[in-house]
Amino acid sequence: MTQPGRPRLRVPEPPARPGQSPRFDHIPMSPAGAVGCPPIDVDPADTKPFAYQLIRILDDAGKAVGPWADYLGNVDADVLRRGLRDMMKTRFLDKRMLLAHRQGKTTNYAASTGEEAITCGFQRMLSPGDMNFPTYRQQGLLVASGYPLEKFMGLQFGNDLDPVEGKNLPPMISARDYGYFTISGNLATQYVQSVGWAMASAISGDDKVAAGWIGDGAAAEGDFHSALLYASVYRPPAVLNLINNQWAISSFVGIAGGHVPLACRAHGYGLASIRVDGNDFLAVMAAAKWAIARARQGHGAILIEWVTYRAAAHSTSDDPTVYRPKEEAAAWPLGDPIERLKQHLVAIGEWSDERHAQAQGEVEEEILGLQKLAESHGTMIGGGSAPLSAIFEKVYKDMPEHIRRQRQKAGI
Amino acid sequence: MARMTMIEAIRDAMDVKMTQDKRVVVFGEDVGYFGGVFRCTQGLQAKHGKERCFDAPINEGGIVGAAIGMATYGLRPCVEIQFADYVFPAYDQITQEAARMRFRSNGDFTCPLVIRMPTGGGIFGGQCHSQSPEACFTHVAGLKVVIPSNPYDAKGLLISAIEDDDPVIFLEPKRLYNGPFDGHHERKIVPWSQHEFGEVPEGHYNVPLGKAVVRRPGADVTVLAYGTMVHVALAAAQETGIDAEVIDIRTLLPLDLETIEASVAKTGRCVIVHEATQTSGFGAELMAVVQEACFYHLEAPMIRVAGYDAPYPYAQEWAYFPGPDRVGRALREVMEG
Amino acid sequence: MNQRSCKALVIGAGPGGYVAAIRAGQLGLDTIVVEAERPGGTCLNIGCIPSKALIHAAEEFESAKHRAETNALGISASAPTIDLARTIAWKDGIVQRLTGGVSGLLRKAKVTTIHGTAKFRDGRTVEVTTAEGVEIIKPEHTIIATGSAAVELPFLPFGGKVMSSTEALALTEVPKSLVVVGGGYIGLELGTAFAKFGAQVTIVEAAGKILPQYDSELTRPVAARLAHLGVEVMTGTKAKGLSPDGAGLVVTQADGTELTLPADKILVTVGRRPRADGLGLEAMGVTMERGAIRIDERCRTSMRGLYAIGDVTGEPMLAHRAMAQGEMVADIIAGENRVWDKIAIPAVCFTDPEIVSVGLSPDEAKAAGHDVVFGHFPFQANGRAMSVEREDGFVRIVARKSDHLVLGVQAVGAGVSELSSGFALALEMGARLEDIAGTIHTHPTRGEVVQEAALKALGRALHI
Amino acid sequence: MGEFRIRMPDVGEGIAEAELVEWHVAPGDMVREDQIIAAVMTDKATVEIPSTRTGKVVALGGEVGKAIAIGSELIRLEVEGEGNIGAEEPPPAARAEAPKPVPEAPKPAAAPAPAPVSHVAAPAAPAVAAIASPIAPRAEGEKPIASPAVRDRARKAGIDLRRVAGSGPAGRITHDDLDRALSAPDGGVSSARPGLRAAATVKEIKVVGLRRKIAEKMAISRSRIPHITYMEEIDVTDVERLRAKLNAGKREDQPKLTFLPFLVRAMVIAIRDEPVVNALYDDAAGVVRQYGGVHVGIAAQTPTGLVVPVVKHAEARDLWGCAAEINRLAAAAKSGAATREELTGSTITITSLGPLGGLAHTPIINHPEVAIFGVNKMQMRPMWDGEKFVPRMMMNTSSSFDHRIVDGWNAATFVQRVKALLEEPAMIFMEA
Repeated sequence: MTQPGRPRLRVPEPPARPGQSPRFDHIPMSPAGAVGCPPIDVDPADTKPFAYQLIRILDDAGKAVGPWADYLGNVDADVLRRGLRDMMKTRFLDKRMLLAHRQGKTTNYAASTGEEAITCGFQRMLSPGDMNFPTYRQQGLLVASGYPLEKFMGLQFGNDLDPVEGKNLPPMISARDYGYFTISGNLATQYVQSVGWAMASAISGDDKVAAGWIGDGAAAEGDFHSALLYASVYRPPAVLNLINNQWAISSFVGIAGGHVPLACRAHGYGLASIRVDGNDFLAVMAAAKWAIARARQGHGAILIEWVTYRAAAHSTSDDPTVYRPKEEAAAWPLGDPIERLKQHLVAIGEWSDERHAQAQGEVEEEILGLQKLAESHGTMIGGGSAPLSAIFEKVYKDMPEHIRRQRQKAGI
Repeated sequence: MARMTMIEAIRDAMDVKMTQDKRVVVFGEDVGYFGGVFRCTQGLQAKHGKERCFDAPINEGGIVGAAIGMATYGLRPCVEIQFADYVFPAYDQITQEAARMRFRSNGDFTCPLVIRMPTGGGIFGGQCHSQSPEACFTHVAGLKVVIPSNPYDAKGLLISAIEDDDPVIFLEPKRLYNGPFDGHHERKIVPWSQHEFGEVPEGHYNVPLGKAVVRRPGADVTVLAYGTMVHVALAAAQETGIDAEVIDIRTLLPLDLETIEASVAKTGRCVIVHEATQTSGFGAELMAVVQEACFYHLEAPMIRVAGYDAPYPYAQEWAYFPGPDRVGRALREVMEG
Repeated sequence: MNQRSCKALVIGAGPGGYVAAIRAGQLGLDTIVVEAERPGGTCLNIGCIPSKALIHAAEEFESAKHRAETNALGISASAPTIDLARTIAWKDGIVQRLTGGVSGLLRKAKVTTIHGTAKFRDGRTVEVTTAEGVEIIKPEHTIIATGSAAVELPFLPFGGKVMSSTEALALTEVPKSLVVVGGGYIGLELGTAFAKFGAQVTIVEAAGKILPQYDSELTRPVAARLAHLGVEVMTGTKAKGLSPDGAGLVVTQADGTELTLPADKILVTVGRRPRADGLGLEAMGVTMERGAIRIDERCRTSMRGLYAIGDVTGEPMLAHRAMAQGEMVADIIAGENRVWDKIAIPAVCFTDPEIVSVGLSPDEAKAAGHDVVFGHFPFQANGRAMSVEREDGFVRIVARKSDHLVLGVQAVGAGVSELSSGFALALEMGARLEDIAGTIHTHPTRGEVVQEAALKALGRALHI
Repeated sequence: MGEFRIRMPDVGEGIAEAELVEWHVAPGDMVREDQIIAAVMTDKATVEIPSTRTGKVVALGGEVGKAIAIGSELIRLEVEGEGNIGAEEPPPAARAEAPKPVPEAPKPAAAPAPAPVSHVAAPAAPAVAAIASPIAPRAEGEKPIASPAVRDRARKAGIDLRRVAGSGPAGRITHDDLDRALSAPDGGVSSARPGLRAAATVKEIKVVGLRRKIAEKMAISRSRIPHITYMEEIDVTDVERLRAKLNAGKREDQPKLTFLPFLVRAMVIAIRDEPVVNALYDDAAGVVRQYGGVHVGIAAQTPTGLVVPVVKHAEARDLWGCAAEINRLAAAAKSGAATREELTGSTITITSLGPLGGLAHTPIINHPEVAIFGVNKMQMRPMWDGEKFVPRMMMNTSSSFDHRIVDGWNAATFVQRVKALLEEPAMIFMEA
């Protein structure tokens, strides 16, 4: 009992520090199939309970159970196999890019190990013309959209394959035709922009959906508030995704006000929100299908809290063992997204260990082939080969006189 | 030819573009039903519908952030920040996002956006309704910064800004909204209807961005000014009898280098006038540009007449506001050199 | 895509380009030269050298015809014939030897030659397209020496019977009738040659006189000789286009009336334009001036590290100017402190008789505000001229009245082109009339006339 | 076979070095591409480094615990095909593609070209360097006449030919003209009569202690230059009579003498006693530069306004030389043909309103000079010669001095010396 009557500053601490054993009991969980599936035009106030539960379909045996499974319906096995392959490709791409960083071939990268189901599952539910507003950790959306990865690596290696000609920090690529908005390193700015984009869709009489993406850390930014405010006031077709992977570099979610489930934040704005197991591929597809349909049919915006765990380091210049237990990732109660989907596919007789090993080999061969091609155009070890004149081009639509003079003096 | 105040000219510009181009949308605080605290958007919602002219929550970061999303979608938003003094919560979105959208995506996404804001002093607005923040934007590559000094230019420049494919910061000197002002606050206000530049053609016309204009040709000294200071400079030239060539810069970024350099090369002397505070003001950039191009033509050191380096005061308005006497003294001083 | 860097990249191996490359190589700079056609450029392949060879052949043929008639020398010979194809072959032999020589000199100076066309990707990256593919060169300095090309009249495009000087220098038989559009030096040089080969030649010039850059005192002997050769000169006449049946050339005369001139061949020589297109210069924002690349007194363009020399920088389009610029720019790149400060550039026109002009003519000198004296001495009074049956023409010297500084020397006459370098040396050395008058000139030569002209300007001529 | 060097990559965004924590391979081991070869620690993280080539370990870059600088050799492998040791591959961070600087500056050996005479009256020469050459250069636009060889040599030596007098015909500059210019720092003075040598010395006096105190005190009292004006009358009867006689007997090629040449010569001699007045005061740098050369500015009224043509090195010109130069400059100034060099570079100024001279006036010093000699009108006045009033031709003079530098005593001595010389014109020739 603290001394009554004396205010003390409360500084939240994570459940476990290095050397302690991992604990996750502070995270509200639900058994698979336990959470109901409301109609897509449900009144936002009625979605309040979902913020304290967790939508899950795959049970511990890998079987699909519960009302959300029924809502999803049976999914063609090829779609699931495609999802599994996309997740494996994303994970191996991350591994290769981290290795390339250690070799000096690239200078910056952020892996999304453990979170692949959210992006690879969500992308399956989007339609052509929809637009993702990603952060630097949603490369799974790009892999799942079929984007030519040698161009992605071109930006990493700073060579002439790079579609943005060396102008942005890797991995912040831009791919409008693949529904992948140009990434900004300034946190949360894209979140309110996604709502504006959705408003434009509504104003133009289209039914295109905007999918905003943000991490639990950046959800503390002012732009997060602006996004939810505009989403609730103007009810545009926007799905606001909040990936709660427990860590923002070295700050656990409690520092961002995560002692209350993040999905609750929608309640203050009268926005609908649901909370979903991010490592359950089927739950991801179901929740995405539900939210995108709600938005596309004009029932207003939705906030989805995807609960998962950042298994990798924040980026190439971070070592998590300094601030959290080494084995915390392995102890994550909701398991690994690839393993759980593999287990489910095997359970329904659509997959096997041999086919999995075969697929892993094919994925690695494909990524290594693309990396060799990309590296043949040069890497950052030589200082990169992006054209120097790109510095002066596309600052404005037409190059003004003062920039032309600066270029003449530079001689490039 | 119709006669308009600057407010009516600005409203007319938005009305013409909203009628011509369905992609043009207008939103901001109190701009919808009410028509704007300075009445700049009066009647637009009634004419063009709630989906293209609507009020926004008091959240400038959201106004500009949402507008950027719309611009990348393909619309051409023209949003209002109620006072230039309130633009800073949106400074992150303007400088880190709008200004860089085309460059960082290498042309994949562009941001054809206009952000209008009433600017400048002379109305006893104190420190929160009188600031001139142009230098905060002219330092950002990728933005265009425009400031009209009369209704004719206001309409032509705003139409060009809405049609421009790059983000444009459109500063409107609120002191000039209803009539020209040359700093003589003791005199009766002359409405735009009795001024040559109050004549504003109906319908669509452009005043090009990136072009300055010589308001008053002269041989002895070049005065670089913009916004309200153009009228103050004209008054100072007239009262001192000095044959000053007064240039209204209109577009601060990108700057019309040819017109400025040609004038100073001719006169050999230069006075720069702006309301904003002097240190690191846009006048410093103008001085650098003139020095680089016209050093061997200069007969005397250049002089800046600008706001004192202090937050904009309230009661001491007329001691602070750069008036014709201060500009006149500068003209005499530069002639002596 | 292989890529290499170098200290100096030269684009174009014409007189300016190959001289710059050789000099850079001699200075130990890692140099690459890119040439789309053959080394030697316009001058060696389709310009100065081949045209002079043809002019010489025509001279010999005309002289032989003269020998077949009764002549003052009492020589008799049968009427000559000419097999133009063999003349052209002989000419091509000379061209081959010279272009081979240039390649040898480049190799000797350890310059890498690439056969291909160059285009700027940016100020420091040049894409060279060769037969084997595309190569990237990253030069520290680049010299653009792409020369000039014949101007084509839109209503008279090259092709078929309409030809430029290039095709004219490859004709294998003498056309019966030849119409030359353009009374400039190229048109008159070739027109005179073909007249001597026996073609019926007509010169069509829009302006009021032929050879506009020389004053009429200098061009009068040429006009006389043309008349003597049966060449018809139509000034104030504009070419309109081929006649409907394509047989002749329709022209509008000074008084507005139209006329169709029969023409087996039509030679269009209305001028040459700088060849600056296709390099990607506009995209880089390099400052141009009336189609030519603008340069300063060190041949630097508006972009740092980028130089331009020769015809591509505009008038005067002369091979020896390009060579002097090339040599200077190579020194500058090697770090020398050099600047273009030549007093005069000699210009020669190989008509019959030849014309030479160095420095200012009397009118130009007066226009430039000088008080001048000048001396004019005709070849009629020169023993040597008489002894070689060519007494037409004169030498004229222009000097400043105050201190007799020589401002310009012009001459017209057979073989005067060989005097041009002497005139240039005089101006460059800052000679005065007294210097020339005080120098013993060999007798009997045409050159004596120069001394006499100087004496005349001093008011103390001897032989007149 | 070739040797391949793997450099320590920058794994920490701009760190300088990383500490070797663990080797995963040893010399002689075979290493496959991408196989982990070592672990290193930065201030933020421990990082495993994979190999970029397959090969046999030849040498390790350092022992465990040693700090390895970014870009230096981490490991050396023996590989098939060619390695990268020969090509001396620079560390990844160092080699930027930025273009190398173009060799702008001329070869250091060449002496810096003389600084163009700055707009302000004072020659912009730094403290001790050669003062602008005395010879009035040719008209601005005219090119100096010299052979290509001479022009090239001059440019390499940093000599502006417009400053070198040409002894050849039509003023052509010969090789030995150039040699003379190269040897004498300020260029030979060809028009000086033998015996009268140009003084090129510059004596530098630091304004410190008392002098600095006075300068600061004076500056407060008056903006920039505290003027002290000293008036005196001079009996010019004798000098006028001499002038008339000389004009009557002069040769055709000698210039017409006005009063000014006499005054200039008198001032040159007086300056020898009071050098302080023939100086320029750079108050910002706190330095007074006293000049050996006497460059006299003659303030002359022209249609376009007041101009000050400058007679350079008056001390090296005799009476006729001064007269010729004054007439030439006056004509050039009136016709507007005077060049910028001819209108700048004065170290002391004469201002004369001639017949309009008035009784007296307070002339303003031609900043940054420290003295100005004002001449008022000549007038026949009755003067007491001790016994009776006799008519004498009298002329008042009003001269101002910069009191920060020139004390009243020096000013008075200077004017009295000029007065004495003008009143005994023979003395001007005796003491020349």
